[in-house]
Amino acid sequence: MTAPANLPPNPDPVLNVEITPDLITRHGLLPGEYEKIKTILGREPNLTELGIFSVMWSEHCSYKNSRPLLKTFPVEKADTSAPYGRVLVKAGEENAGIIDIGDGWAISFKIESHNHPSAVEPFEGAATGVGGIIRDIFTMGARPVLLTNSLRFGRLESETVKRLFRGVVAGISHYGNCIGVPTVGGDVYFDESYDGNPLVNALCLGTLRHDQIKRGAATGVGNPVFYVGAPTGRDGLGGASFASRELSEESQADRPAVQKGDPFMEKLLLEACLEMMAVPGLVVGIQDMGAAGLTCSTCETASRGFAGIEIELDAVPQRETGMNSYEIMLSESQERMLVIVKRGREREIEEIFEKWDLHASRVGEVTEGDRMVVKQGGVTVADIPARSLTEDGPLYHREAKEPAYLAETRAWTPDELPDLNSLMLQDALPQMLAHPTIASKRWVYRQYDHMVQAGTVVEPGSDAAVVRLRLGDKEKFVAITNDCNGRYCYLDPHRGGQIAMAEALRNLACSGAVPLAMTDNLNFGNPYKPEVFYGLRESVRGLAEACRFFDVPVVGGNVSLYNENQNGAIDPTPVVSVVGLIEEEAHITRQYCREPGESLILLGGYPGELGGSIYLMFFHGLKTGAAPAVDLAGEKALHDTIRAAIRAGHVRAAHDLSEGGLLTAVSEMLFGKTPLGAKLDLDEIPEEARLDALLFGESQGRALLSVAPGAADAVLALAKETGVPARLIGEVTKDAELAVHCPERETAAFWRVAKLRHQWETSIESRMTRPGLDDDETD
Amino acid sequence: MKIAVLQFPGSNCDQDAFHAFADALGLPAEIVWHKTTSLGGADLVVVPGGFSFGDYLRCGAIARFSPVMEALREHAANGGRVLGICNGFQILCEAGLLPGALVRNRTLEFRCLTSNLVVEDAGPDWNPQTVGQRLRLPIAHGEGNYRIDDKGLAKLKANQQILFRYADAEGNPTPQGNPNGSVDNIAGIRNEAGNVFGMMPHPERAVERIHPSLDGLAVLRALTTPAAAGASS
Amino acid sequence: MKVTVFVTPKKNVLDPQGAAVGHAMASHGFPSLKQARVGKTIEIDLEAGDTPEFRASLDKICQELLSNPVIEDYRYEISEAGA
Amino acid sequence: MKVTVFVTPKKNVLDPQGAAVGHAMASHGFPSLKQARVGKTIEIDLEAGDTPEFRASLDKICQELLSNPVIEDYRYEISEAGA
Ligand SMILES: Nc1ncnc2c1ncn2[C@@H]1O[C@H](COP(=O)(O)OP(=O)(O)O)[C@@H](O)[C@H]1O
Ligand SMILES: [Mg+2]
Repeated sequence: MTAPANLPPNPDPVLNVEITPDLITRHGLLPGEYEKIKTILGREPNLTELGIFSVMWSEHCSYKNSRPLLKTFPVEKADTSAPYGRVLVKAGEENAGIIDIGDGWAISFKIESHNHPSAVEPFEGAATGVGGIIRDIFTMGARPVLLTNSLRFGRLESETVKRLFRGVVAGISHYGNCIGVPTVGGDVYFDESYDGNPLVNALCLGTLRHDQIKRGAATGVGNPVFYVGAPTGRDGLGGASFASRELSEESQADRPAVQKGDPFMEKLLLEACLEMMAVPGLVVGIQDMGAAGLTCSTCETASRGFAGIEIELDAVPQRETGMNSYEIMLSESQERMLVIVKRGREREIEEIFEKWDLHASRVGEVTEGDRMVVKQGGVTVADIPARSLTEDGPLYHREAKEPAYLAETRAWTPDELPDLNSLMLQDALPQMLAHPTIASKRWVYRQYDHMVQAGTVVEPGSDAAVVRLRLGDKEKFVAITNDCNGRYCYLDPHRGGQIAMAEALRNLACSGAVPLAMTDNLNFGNPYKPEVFYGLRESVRGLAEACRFFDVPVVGGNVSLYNENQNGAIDPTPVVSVVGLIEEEAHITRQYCREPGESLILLGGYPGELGGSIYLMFFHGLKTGAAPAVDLAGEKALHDTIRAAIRAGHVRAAHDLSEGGLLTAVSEMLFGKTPLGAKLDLDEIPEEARLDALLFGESQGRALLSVAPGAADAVLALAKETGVPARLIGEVTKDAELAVHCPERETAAFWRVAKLRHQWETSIESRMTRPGLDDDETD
Repeated sequence: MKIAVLQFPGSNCDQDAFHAFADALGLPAEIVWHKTTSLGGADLVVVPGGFSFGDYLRCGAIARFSPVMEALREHAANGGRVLGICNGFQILCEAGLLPGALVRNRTLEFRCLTSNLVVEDAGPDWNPQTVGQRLRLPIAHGEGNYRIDDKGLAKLKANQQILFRYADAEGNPTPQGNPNGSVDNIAGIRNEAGNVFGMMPHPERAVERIHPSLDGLAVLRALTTPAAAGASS
Repeated sequence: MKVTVFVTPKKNVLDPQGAAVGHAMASHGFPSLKQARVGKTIEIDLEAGDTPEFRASLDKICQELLSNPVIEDYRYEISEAGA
Repeated sequence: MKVTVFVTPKKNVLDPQGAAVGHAMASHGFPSLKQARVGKTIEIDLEAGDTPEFRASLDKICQELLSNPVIEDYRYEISEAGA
């Protein structure tokens, strides 16, 4: 190759090696991609440049295998007449999307995965995941006000799984608690498919005024570029570990593949950045350094600003000595930001950072043209058109193939299985409640400070968390929920995607909220496997359809692929998180029954499906059947009915039916502060229905309302109007017993609620408590 | 009564405390940065919760050397009131303004929940509720396990320095009701002179209708009621 | 010069971390374990001579910052070489 | 027998605690401080002989329980007398 304008030799001789096919492969680049790099540069890249291209064109940054699918998501709200909910910053435009919530205020939120780092080092992996997503939010100018997380682990019987679970929860708790952002919710599932492949998805939401929105764009030639936050070390070079091994005399042992977080540093950075951004006109652009750190932040800001950028690595604060350009550009050290400041106002930012005992280092400036130029000791070590890194990355339409097992699982029927009788039922409920996926997650969330900032209205444990936002002299209430049942997606990724959205919206409706927008985290296996890609494609199709149908725009998200090991890929897990607004404080609704005499109304009827249920898995060891059917219009009617009943003042408690079905849901409604019981009379059940499916099946589109004494008729009438099947199935009692009576099946059972609650509440903590630390609890 | 809420790097309950005093109690309050050396004539100085200096080394160990601590000592020495909440309690213990120390929770895990407390007889200025009555206040800490030697404990009792103790659902200070392993279920204390208060529970998280209880109001009111004559000498 | 400060929980002070480690070790097959206690080390590199004044200031900082005398003891080792 | 295990952050791993302590010491009048790093000690009293098998099991527990090999190094000292 002729190499016009070749760059001078790198100051570090180890970087001046010939780029061999082997090196290219080990950077995860295909031969065709390498050719494209050469065309872009008009010469061979040097090793630093190769590293830069490899991270920017990785799946993580370029979404090369998933972008065509992501483009199918609606990114705007179709209904423009709504008083709030307009998308102010769209998915993909910036580090996080922004949604109008009225009165000049907005929220920014996004979810991000840290699956692979958490598998290697659960504590630090999860902690830095939280740190990373918080930065994505405050870089937009928003003050972070809540965190949630979606976690998936293997079977809790395994010691390895326990170690991962304990480490991940401790890591999240460590980071969130210290930085002072409440962790108000999340979800945790345990399933074999996550053995060895834990998922850790963290979400942050922040608030800001419309006029405080900041962009990650480098504009204004001559404006200085500042580096703020923690110094750069050789953290996270594990992704390019070959380089660590070959390019340094220092031993591999000194090169941690995991990043370590410092929530204290991030708290200072957060406060300093918000203080700086509040000064009018001072900050031109700002971007956090996440994965691909300095590389990503420099080329992305330049690309968004249609400008060039030049930085000098000698000015970059460094924690270690002798770092070369490759290492500095690819380091994933945490708690760092890049800020473009208005020229002539350097002193102002320096003073703010000094107040917080931090340094703001001027590392470069915005330049004319389109090039990202990196120098070290004055020597140019990389010179690349910035937009080629962000816009010209490869794009692949992967092959999809329906997995063979689907034909079999879809065709399955429960006919061979014995149905429940009274005796079996008696044992089944407490066991269901003790299943780790259903059991109380108290062991998890009591380790999270979920009350700091003093705005948590509905604490973890209910269908959705509700947080009061303090907005100047105004208050607003947001509800948030994370959902995704990987088992449904395994059995039918398209339905699974739809269900994830439907369930999230059902949770919001039960809390009294109107949905605003969603963020998703697509966790899948290797996309080069057609069966895996099929799952990804179909899940996204289901999600996108549901988003359109419900008119809930996608404001951002994250894709995590290659979640697999020698035993195969994880179940497709497109985690969704939807945020809703509750217009009046009086409409905030919890899932706990409040007093004897309330009527229990089942909305959505008894479809009686058993496929994909926990019951089937738990009692029969079967992960099979058709995933529950989805009727989007029926769902919408259900949500509207729930909200209407809440607004009319009839509803004391509302709870959606999901994992574990009807009896699980009723039990959970009795686990509030006041000891209560319930009497269920399940007459009029369909003749052909199986009892197991009726009581524990996971048909969608259903919810339970506990309505004020005397309000049952009004609610039934309301449901009749909206066309949602509704039945009065029981009553809340003073006696703390749950009694179920199915006269037509000659089946009856009853349980002490305290016993059920004990099973449910202590299941996870009894597995996780370490000997010698006798557990003592209040509350 | 003027309130100063100190702010250290890593404080994260400073705004909550500010709002509790300013909005819920309607008192004049301001946030005071730790590098300041004056308390601006405050009557009550609040050392808020959080993770001052990241809680590195030991909780509160580094904060006690901040410039503002000199002024705080002087304020306390002159009989001015001081309230340390959570990390603030840890800072006051580290600074020697309160006896004892706070170590890792017995379970080694962070605990966030609404705890039951019983109000102890701690002298004439301490009247958030009738002695023996129960309060429900949030706690959120990893190192709230109060430790003091036997002599010190005897002294706390003799001088009525214990403010509240953790209790079970029935209101008894049992081991089951103890979330962190504190000696004698101690959740809050005051100094011998009666003007410096420290507590692990967060009264500022229990002052609004949306909070788990409103019991924080009684606690904060008790602390902002002018001291009875002689109590703070 | 290198100074290593060792901070350990006082004998009669509860050491929840030590207790947990002890239990975990026992259940890991250290049957004859009598006790485990968890302490801290602070390793400091500095340029200073090992003079009596230096030791006095070191003691001071150990008492005021590096340990909490209410619950902890300290001792230190001074060596010439760096790490 | 008494075993003391010393666990320290790996050389190039971020040690925010050490940095914070160094900062506090410096502002407290340790002007020539170059670096501070914070580690852990685990002191164990047990009844066992210092055999090769014992050392093997000690190494194992150090790697699996007492330290996190991803980010920490360990070493130990064995002495006959109790604390
Ligand atoms: N699954 C998804 N759905 C919608 N948008 C997505 C998804 N995954 C990523 N995005 C968007 O693509 C952009 C780039 O994402 P990402 O690389 O994760 O951001 P960051 O650089 O902050 O880590 C973001 O705006 C993100 O919201
Ligand atoms: Mg980002």
